[in-house]
Amino acid sequence: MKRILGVALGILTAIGGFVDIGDLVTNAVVGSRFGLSLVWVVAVGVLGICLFANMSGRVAAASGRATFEVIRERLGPRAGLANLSASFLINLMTVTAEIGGIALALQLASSVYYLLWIPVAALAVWFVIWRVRFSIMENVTGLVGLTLIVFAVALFLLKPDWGALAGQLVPTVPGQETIWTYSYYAIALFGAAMTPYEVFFFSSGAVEEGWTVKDLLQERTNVLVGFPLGGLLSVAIAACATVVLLPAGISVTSLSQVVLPVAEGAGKLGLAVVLVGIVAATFGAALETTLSSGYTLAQFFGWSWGKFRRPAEAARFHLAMIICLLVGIAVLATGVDPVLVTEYSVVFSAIALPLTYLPILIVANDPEYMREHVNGRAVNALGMVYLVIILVASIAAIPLMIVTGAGS
Amino acid sequence: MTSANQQLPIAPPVAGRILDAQVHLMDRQVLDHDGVPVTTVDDLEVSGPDLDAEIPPGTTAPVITALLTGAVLGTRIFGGRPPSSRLIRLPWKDVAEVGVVLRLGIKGEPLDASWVERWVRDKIIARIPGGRHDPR
Amino acid sequence: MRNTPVSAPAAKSRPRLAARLWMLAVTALAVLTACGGGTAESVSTAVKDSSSAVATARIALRQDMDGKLTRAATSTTLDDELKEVQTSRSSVLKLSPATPEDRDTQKQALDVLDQCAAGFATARAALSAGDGGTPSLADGDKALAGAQDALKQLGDKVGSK
Amino acid sequence: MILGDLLGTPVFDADGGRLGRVADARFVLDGTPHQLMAEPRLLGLVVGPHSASSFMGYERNGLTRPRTIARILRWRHRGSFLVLWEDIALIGERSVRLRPGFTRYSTALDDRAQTRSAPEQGSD
Repeated sequence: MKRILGVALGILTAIGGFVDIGDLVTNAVVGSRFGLSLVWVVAVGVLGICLFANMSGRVAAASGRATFEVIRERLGPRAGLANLSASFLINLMTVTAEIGGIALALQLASSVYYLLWIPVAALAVWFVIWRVRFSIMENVTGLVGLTLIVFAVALFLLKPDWGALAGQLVPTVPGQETIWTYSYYAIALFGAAMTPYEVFFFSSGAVEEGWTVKDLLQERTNVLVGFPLGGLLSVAIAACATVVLLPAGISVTSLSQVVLPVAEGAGKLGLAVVLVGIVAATFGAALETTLSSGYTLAQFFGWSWGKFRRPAEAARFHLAMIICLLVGIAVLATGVDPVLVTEYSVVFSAIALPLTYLPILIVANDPEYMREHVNGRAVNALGMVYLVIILVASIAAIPLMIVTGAGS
Repeated sequence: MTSANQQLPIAPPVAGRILDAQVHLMDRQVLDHDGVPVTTVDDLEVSGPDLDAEIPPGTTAPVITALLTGAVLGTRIFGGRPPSSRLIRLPWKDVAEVGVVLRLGIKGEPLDASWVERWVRDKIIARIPGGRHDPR
Repeated sequence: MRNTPVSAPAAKSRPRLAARLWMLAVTALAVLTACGGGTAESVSTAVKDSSSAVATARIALRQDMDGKLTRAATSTTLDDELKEVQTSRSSVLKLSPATPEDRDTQKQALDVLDQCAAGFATARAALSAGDGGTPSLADGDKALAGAQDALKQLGDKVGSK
Repeated sequence: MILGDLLGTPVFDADGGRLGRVADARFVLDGTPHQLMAEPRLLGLVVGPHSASSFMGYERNGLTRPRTIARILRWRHRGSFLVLWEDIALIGERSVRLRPGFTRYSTALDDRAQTRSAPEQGSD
């Protein structure tokens, strides 16, 4: 019984933890502009993150080594540092976006200007990292984030024409868009589903919670069930935007537009629930990204790290996270639009993805680390397919960004 | 290059375990006696030979004397070289085990390699309320 | 080997090449974004963005009247969308049209965008006046509907060119 | 000497012909025993066409999967060989010189790698 409960908890946490500000914004933008014609990308992205998280989790469980230790070991200091710089900057961008997301959601709830919420949000993030136990932190934000299911509920209450909606699932470029913007948002959506921080966090979390090979089965269940359900949640967000915003000629540029369809379908109660969900999801993601920035730095330089240690026993790790949060506050204080930061962060995530993916793929095949838990043949075949997809997305992203003027 | 599929001869067998510096040592995590991370192997110090001097046949082979860390990482990445006095050494005699990580047989806390960690802890982190609170 | 400057020249050229490519990409991006299209194109973008903003505001007002949206959410939405209109307006204002036609287009666009802004002002006033006050939310919606029509006309005109 | 300085240094034969770069240094744990571990003694240098990316260790540890990556990296390092300490005449700041009549050995780390990787030899 306890075991089943544990599995259920893990799955629910994975669903709630899947969606962050990047998924919320990108899916709503895509839904409002492209309908459901890009849903296939969510499917590709979800399968990719399952594969990637599963491999890095297995590496962490079998060898006790987290992702960035492996990257440094395999790439050496020079390529490793280039990788660290890219990953760290993108992660910092995501931290900024998530904190902005918390503040925007709180503004929607209170009408107090979001800039005033930013220090509050950042302080709360820091406090949780400083004090709260890892597993509690994970489970609470994940479970509360589950309330985002209200997007799916709202979709049903909107009573859309299901046949017409399903008809949109075919990958086609809508009339008012070009093939370039279509491709650009395909990459953005892919990057939103497969953000590298999820992998840093997932593998470091496995070390934090002291996973061993015995936990592999549960880990696999969490990922393979939780992430696809999280992906369905993403699709529900896009579908809501498709039903309410697309016909009105609205293209999403703010968080307030993301929640309008929920209010349309489920009224004030729905609105309240979705705001709780967004705060929980972005707060959870802010925790994960902040921790990830600490993890990447500490693992590259070999510092002591982990929430399972007293802060004083992982001093540089905690200092690094405090600095990251301060930088995030400083960036947001310039008045830069958090939604814009989010849109860029998901694309840059896609650009940087091969840097973390390749070393993990290689180490997952190395018996010195993995003993008998190396990748199977099928996983490797899929792994190579994804390596190609990830490379193509990464290489195409910048030219597409230029051609489309970042998707405008 | 002709690339005939010729097998190179296998090196004469040796008694001890073989370690390739890049593959097995460099950039690996170093843990102390209690499993606390100390640093990463940023470089290795070798006992010889004299540079740009002919090595007379029969000279005994150099040995690894210490793991290096600190500023040497920067110079390994960007080129150049810190003065020998600035190198932070972890003598090889303190290494207890080489695997996916290197384990030391001593406590990491008092080592030179830990001075930044100690400084950050004593001057900043431990002064914030709850800094010594056990999260578990 | 003390004081030698370079240790491993082998792999050095690669990061430098990558850095150069990166610089090139960034420069290209900067150049491309700096010289956007002509007046008609910019106006058409501004019209599209503002229409989206006004449409959002109308949905929010309607939901508020139907009791589906909280005051806080409605006012935040109006603020966000007003900001969007302001951004469009300042981008049109910054244009330097070359021909009399373009100057005319710019002038018309500014008029329409001002009408949008005025619509938002009415809507926000209605929101702060509360239930039964003047202007009412319906007034705000009417003002925004007028702005929406004007935007549509302008959009058709600019688009047909 | 700092080992990082040696890695990437060009290697020449006795007549000044270029053979490649130092890709790695091989040690064997049979030096003076300390209480914990023996001292690692320099057994020889791995010379390869590229010093970069040899870290993946593919050409030595016998990894064959994922197959495509393994193949690409093997191919990049075709012609890598191990030269023993006894065959090294001089280690300098900018070059390593080997003794006349040095022997190229396989870089494989164990038998398993040896049979699987079938290293290729450059022309002598």
